[in-house]
Amino acid sequence: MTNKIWLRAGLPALIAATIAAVPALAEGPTIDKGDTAWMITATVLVLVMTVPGLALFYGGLVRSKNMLSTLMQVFYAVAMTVLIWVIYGYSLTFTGGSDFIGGFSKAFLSGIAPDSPGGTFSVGVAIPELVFVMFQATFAAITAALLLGSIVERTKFSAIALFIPLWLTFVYFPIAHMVWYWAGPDAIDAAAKALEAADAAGKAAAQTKLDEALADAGYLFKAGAIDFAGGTVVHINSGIAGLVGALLVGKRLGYGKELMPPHSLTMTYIGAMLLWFGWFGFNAGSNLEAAGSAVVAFINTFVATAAAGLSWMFAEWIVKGKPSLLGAVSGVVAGLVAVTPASGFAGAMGAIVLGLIAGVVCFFFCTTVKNAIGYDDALDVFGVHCIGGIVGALGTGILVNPMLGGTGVFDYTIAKVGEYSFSTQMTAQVTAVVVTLLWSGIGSAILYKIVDILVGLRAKPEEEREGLDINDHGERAYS
Amino acid sequence: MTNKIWLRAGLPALIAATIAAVPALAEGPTIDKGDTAWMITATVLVLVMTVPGLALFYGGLVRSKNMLSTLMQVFYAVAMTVLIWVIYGYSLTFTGGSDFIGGFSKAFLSGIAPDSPGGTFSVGVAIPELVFVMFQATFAAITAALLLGSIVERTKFSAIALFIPLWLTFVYFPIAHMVWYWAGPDAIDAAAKALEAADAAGKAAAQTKLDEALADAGYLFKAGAIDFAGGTVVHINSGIAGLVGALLVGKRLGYGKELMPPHSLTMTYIGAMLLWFGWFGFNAGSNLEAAGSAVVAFINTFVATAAAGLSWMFAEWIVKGKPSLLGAVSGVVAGLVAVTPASGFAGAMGAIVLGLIAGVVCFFFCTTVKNAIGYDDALDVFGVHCIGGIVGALGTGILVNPMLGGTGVFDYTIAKVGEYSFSTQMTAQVTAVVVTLLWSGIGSAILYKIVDILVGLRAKPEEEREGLDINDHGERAYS
Amino acid sequence: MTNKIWLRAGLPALIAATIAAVPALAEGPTIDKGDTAWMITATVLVLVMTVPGLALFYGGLVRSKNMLSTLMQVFYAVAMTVLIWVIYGYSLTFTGGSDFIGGFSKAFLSGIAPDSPGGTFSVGVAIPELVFVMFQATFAAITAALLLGSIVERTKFSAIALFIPLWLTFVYFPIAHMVWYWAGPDAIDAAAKALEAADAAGKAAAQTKLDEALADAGYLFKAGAIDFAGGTVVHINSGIAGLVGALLVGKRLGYGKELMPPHSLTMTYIGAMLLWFGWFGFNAGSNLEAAGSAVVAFINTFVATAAAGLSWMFAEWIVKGKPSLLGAVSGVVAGLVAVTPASGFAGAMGAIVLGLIAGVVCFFFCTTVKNAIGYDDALDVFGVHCIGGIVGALGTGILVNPMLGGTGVFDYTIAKVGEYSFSTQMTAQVTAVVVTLLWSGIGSAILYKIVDILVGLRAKPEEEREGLDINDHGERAYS
Amino acid sequence: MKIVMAIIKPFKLEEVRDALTGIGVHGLTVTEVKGYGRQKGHTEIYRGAEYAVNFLPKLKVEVAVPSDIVKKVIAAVTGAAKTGQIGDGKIFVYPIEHAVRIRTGETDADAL
Amino acid sequence: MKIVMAIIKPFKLEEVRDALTGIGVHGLTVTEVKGYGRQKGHTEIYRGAEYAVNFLPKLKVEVAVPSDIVKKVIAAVTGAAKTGQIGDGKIFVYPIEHAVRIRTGETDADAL
Amino acid sequence: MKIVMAIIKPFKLEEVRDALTGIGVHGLTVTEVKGYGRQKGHTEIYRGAEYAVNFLPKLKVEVAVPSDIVKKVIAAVTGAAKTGQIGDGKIFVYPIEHAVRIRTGETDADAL
Ligand SMILES: Nc1ncnc2c1ncn2[C@@H]1O[C@H](COP(=O)(O)OP(=O)(O)O)[C@@H](O)[C@H]1O
Ligand SMILES: Nc1ncnc2c1ncn2[C@@H]1O[C@H](COP(=O)(O)OP(=O)(O)O)[C@@H](O)[C@H]1O
Ligand SMILES: Nc1ncnc2c1ncn2[C@@H]1O[C@H](COP(=O)(O)OP(=O)(O)O)[C@@H](O)[C@H]1O
Repeated sequence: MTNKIWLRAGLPALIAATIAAVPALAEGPTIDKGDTAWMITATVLVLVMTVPGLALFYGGLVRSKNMLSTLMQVFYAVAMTVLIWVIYGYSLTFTGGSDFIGGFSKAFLSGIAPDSPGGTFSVGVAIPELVFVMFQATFAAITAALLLGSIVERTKFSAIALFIPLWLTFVYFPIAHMVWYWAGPDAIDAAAKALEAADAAGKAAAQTKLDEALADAGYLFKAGAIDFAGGTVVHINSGIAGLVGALLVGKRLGYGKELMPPHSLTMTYIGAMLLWFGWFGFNAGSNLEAAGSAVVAFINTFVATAAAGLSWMFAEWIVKGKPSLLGAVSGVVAGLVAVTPASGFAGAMGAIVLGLIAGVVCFFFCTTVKNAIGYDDALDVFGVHCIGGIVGALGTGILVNPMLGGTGVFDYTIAKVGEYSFSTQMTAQVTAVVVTLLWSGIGSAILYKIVDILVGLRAKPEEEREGLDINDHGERAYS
Repeated sequence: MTNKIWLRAGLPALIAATIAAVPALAEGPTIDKGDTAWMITATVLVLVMTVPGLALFYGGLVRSKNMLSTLMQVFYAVAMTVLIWVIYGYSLTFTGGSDFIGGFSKAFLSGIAPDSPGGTFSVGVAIPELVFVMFQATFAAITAALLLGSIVERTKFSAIALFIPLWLTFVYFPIAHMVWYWAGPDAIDAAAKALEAADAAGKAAAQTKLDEALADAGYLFKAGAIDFAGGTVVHINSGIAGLVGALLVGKRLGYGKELMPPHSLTMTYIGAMLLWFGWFGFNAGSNLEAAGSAVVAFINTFVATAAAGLSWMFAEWIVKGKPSLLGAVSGVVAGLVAVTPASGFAGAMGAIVLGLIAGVVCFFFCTTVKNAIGYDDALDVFGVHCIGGIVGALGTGILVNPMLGGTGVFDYTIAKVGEYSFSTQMTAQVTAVVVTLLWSGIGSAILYKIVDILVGLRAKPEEEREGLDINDHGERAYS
Repeated sequence: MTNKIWLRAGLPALIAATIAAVPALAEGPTIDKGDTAWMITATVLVLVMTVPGLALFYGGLVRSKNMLSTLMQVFYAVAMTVLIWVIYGYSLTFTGGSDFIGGFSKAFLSGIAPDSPGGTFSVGVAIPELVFVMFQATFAAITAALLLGSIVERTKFSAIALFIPLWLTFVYFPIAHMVWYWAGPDAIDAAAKALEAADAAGKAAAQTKLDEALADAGYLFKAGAIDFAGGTVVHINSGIAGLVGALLVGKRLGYGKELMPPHSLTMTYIGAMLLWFGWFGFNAGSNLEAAGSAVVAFINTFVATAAAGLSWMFAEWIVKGKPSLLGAVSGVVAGLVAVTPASGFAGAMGAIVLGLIAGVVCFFFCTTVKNAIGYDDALDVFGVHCIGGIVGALGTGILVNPMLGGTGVFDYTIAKVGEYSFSTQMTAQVTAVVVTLLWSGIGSAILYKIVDILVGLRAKPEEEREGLDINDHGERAYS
Repeated sequence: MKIVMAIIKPFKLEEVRDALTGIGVHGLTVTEVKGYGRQKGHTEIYRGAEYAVNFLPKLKVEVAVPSDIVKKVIAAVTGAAKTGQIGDGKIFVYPIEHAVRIRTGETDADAL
Repeated sequence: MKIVMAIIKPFKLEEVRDALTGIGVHGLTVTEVKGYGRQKGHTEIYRGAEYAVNFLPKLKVEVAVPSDIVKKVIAAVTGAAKTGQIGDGKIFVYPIEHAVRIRTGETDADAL
Repeated sequence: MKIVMAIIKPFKLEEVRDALTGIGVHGLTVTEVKGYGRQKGHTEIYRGAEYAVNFLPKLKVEVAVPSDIVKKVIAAVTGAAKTGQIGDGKIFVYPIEHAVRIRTGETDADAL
């Protein structure tokens, strides 16, 4: 196999290292309190972006009779994910094993002490592994919550309670492992240095060692796909799972006939802005240290989002005659989705272009295309997250190009940014998109069917009419 | 007296120190910008968890005619506390003096410069004392605000305006001093080292010095009670004060007869999620540095909360037939309360167990027990905070045990984790619980009576009927 | 010209340096990850204080038929500002050129790499310039959003869409450049050191160099005006622009006759508390590092705000008979505004006094004075931001006095705090206030007129009656 | 048949409902209304703006009943809704010519 | 002229409106009401507190029509609003003596 | 006695109230309603979904008055509520047989 390795971390680790002035000590990586402070902050930002952020963004769009059920489903997804994650999810995702799934060696977080260092994308720089565990937990949580948007207002809570754990186990953990698991910078750097140092005799052995280190990674990671903060793992994944759900659960009663206006765009606005707020933790936090590409991801998360919000708004203004708030905030989310995989790789101007495109494409998709096809993806999880995620995944392959202001991709085996090749990179990106669409699409379909057989997916018609809040939860949102 | 000292800081300071790679310089403790960054962030997180967090959690549960009065009371408690705190509260709480209350040497923050170092729980590690001052201010503020939940919808604003400052002065400051005041790690470490170094001649004198250093602490601190982030000081304290208030102010008109559904569970949900969000500052911030047990507290605040939210939800599902959103978010708060004292001491799996128990116990208490007794603790301050706090305080004594994945308790006099003794630790914990219940229960009762005599506690019946918003504040929440 | 230079940074840089234990390396300023972590956090705090913070504070105060239009206008101001800022705003504001406006050398952020260091207020301490770019972007954004409060409920969206970019370009960028642009500490420190070191022969040349360094700054900066976080640039600027707008757009239909109660004070409360929350990033972040006066600004932002909230509340209680929630939160904003310029300079007790005064003055202005004059500044942008900003700007000149617990003003040419002179300082402060009032007042008036000619400022009467949500955006906030 | 329409204070609804079921009336329709009359409202203050609010929240209760029990119904409502303070409300009675139960098509007396 | 006042299930509004326009009735007024009757409500639980909610959301539709088409209107509303389940609602008809169109001052038949 | 029921545009309430007090009518009850008629509504767009909203917010004002002043009341309401544009609303008058003031038990004329 190649001894090149393409890495999610956009910025050359050495630059990061010098910026941060963190010496790589002989006795292993050190932990800088600035990184720990940032990563704790980033993690709680991702939590708040989901609850209440995403919950409100979704909840505001449903009718008031289903408000609580929507909020509840999102909360449940988060809480259940957090528990499953620390029990076995983290282990399945972030330990070696096969190219497709990890093992149980870290189940119950065994062996992870408060001071265990976890690798970053810079050689010699570590953060407490427990922080990385929870940072990643919030990613699994929001992904599980996102897909619910397409099946709200008609799916039974008991069905969702069962579906979430199944979906995480058979769809999310494998995909996250495929895209994000690798041996880490220190292992590869050490092996590469050893190879250099090795004399004629040791060369072969050293080469094997390096190859082993490089082989110890997920399938798509090795394929060279780059996804800084989760375009494939989070957005394409949840987006396609949502579409499949919408098709299997079926349309809401009266869909297309009755008025189903959002019950509170105020809540949707609050939710969208909290999504933006938290997304800085999501993207800039994905660099795992307060340096280098964290700053790149940070600025890109600003500009691409602003650009997409405005492009959707202006597109709507031109096409429909009025610029709507729902359009603007939908654009915000589309932009955040699209910039997610590119955030640590693209330059600011590239990110603006990406945002402008994402806003218009998703607008076109959620209006024209969706109505043409006629499925009931209640909150446009597919149109915004899957489509936006694909725009981002492919855009990343282009914008990472240093010629376009991108950071290029760092090659740890030679300790510098590797050559950019359009064809190579795009092939890898397309592979990642397709594998994710297939795995998640098929996997989700099977799981929905299983749940349907076990507890039934759909609420009774009269319950759906009266609303899920009263029937599933025995409460009303407003009195 | 014993020269052992049990300490709130769970994690061995040396580990913390090495993680943080902060050298203890000869010329006194140093300040790491990572710690300063984290503590400023943690402090604003605790502020936002109170306003708007707690205010919305409470406000959503009242009837719309009392929404503003509820929001206003919480804001008032925060603003008044902040002023009193910097004027004399901090000094009374965090300066030496007696075992029960400090002195006025730091009134008006005199002597505290922008660069004055404040001790942490690690020898040689400091943060700007002014940051510690405000971090602790937010604790006093939320405690004062919490107790109001039991007396909303019927208590006059003028009564609350008077009660808050009295209660802080005679109940909160003493209890916080008893539990949290101590000489700090550097003083004890220095004295201990001096003792070691001392020759036969100096031994006695050195021992006295060490004993003095150890003696310079609050009553419950010396009793060996551990409370990482405020199970006794914040939750048991406000919980019992709330119950006493509910009994003295009396039931709301029509309580038990009329429907009193929450006017907006959406607001309650937002509030609960902001409480979770801010609580990371509350618990992980209580370590005072971005290292060691901050990471432990951080992960425990995730898992215990998720566990408690789900355990209340499932308990309700089984017992009442439906899982409610209010149940789930009540469980969230119960879990946060219970894990608060344990957050820096327990292992993640221990925290999950603690959360599961807290959720079920508080559910049982707020439904069965409360109805059996029949008092009108409007928002269940007692059932969630006092009961949850007791579960947490006792649970901490058990889960700190290294055998159960706990961190053990650090002994500064021997610079390592001390022996764990169940009986010793539990005795200390029970003492803390009992002393807090008595001091706060009796103290609060007296203060309510005084306020009742001076301005009267209860609103006129017709004003209560029409709502406190219009009558106390001349406004309506919604038009 | 004088070779003294008065600086925005309150705290002696050396203290900051020692606190932070950051060595000023020979090879240029270093970046501490703690600073980067803090500044990223501070920036997202300022974003969240605007959206949804300010948007909700404003939105809650309008009638529900104009809720979305208000939220939308604030979002638009933020998104548009972010794009303009990275394209040419940052360059015009923070590059040299004239005393009144910068140049285009950094347009499109050209030349700013992920690792480019940006100066702080401490010699030898830097942060990634890209972080500074976005931190400042959020300041421009909130300023543009603030002024909208005076013209909501009647101004066409198309007019606002056009006005915002014009206003930023011709009013905000110049004023920000005048007040905040300077060569930076390292340049001046180096030049000053060179002058010292210079021998007789080199003296003259060295002196010229130093003078050049000092001359490379904005007009008001050189005038010696101090404005820590934007009293003039943000608040007086938007406040006067708002008043001019209110006068030119005219009163809302039925103003003074019909009831126009806030449609949701709950939203206004949430917004106000998020403003407080985010303002810590605004003020403490303005120190650009997690040290020294960041801590000062941090505590002042707590105490002045609490004091102002209570002083407005009590003033209203005394004068009008009832303490209102709207009064309390209006006081909160007034206090935040007033402490903004003073936050890094005043002592905590000075900040309390400033807050108490600001609360009462703004209360008096928004009630008595406003009604006497009779203009329709819908959300009191002038009464709170302009008046509060003036109170703060002048108060800063007084409270910076070390005799009053202030930090004094650091003089980089002599590397220590300079002499305080009341008359000098107040002259500078008054100059800044007057220049800002004139430039923004006149500039805004011209721009409103231009917009009125091009697209028309005012909505049609029947559209205004029915509400801007339906007519400008084709949506309703609530269903 | 008649419809007895009563304007009452909101918190009196449960008592009125009980009084009616007490006399065998098991159906009614309630509407949230705002009333203006002798009862004076209150003043609301929002910063500089003071409003005298004269419209007070009331409930309108409509009950369709056979003509012969109208007196009993009026008595029941009056008894339950009365507090003796200004603002207790009014009762108006008007005739209806037809009544139909949608579900069954039953008419008049059977429909009530 | 008569006013036909119908209490219906909320989600039936569109169908009722269509049925009425179908028979040439182009004006109506709708009010959100709460109804109490045979249809049993549901129980709501908020922590320890359990409430039996007996008032269910309904819509009141009022249509002023010439006396001669009252039967047709009743038939149209009944047909559209019927689900056959308890709670479908009621129709009440009462006479009006005058009708005026505010805009034009037209009266009676012309005003409808 | 009669009840004069007027459907008006929301922002006209204050003027109508003043007009009524002007002719000595000091009590009325207001209900928020939605009206359907000739006045065309507007279109709302939420992402892909477009809705034609035909029900417009109106206020229903009910005034119980002695029969002899009905004409004056109609004139007052018409005068105050008129804008001349479509959607100004309607006035309907129907008879009431009894009126009772709950507080005092006064009946009929005295109760108004
Ligand atoms: N002439 C009227 N027509 C319709 N409703 C009326 C009339 N007079 C009073 N009401 C209703 O009755 C309510 C109570 O009347 P009010 O005069 O305030 O007290 P009271 O009934 O005790 O005299 C009012 O709020 C209004 O809703
Ligand atoms: N006597 C009545 N007077 C006024 N409204 C009534 C009366 N009886 C029923 N209603 C209205 O009709 C609705 C449906 O009546 P209900 O008895 O529940 O079902 P059904 O009409 O199928 O028998 C009730 O919710 C109530 O609003
Ligand atoms: N036949 C009717 N029955 C009941 N209400 C009606 C009727 N016709 C109109 N309305 C009410 O009057 C309002 C105004 O009527 P519309 O036809 O829109 O304007 P205009 O009264 O100027 O002709 C409608 O919104 C509706 O509430």
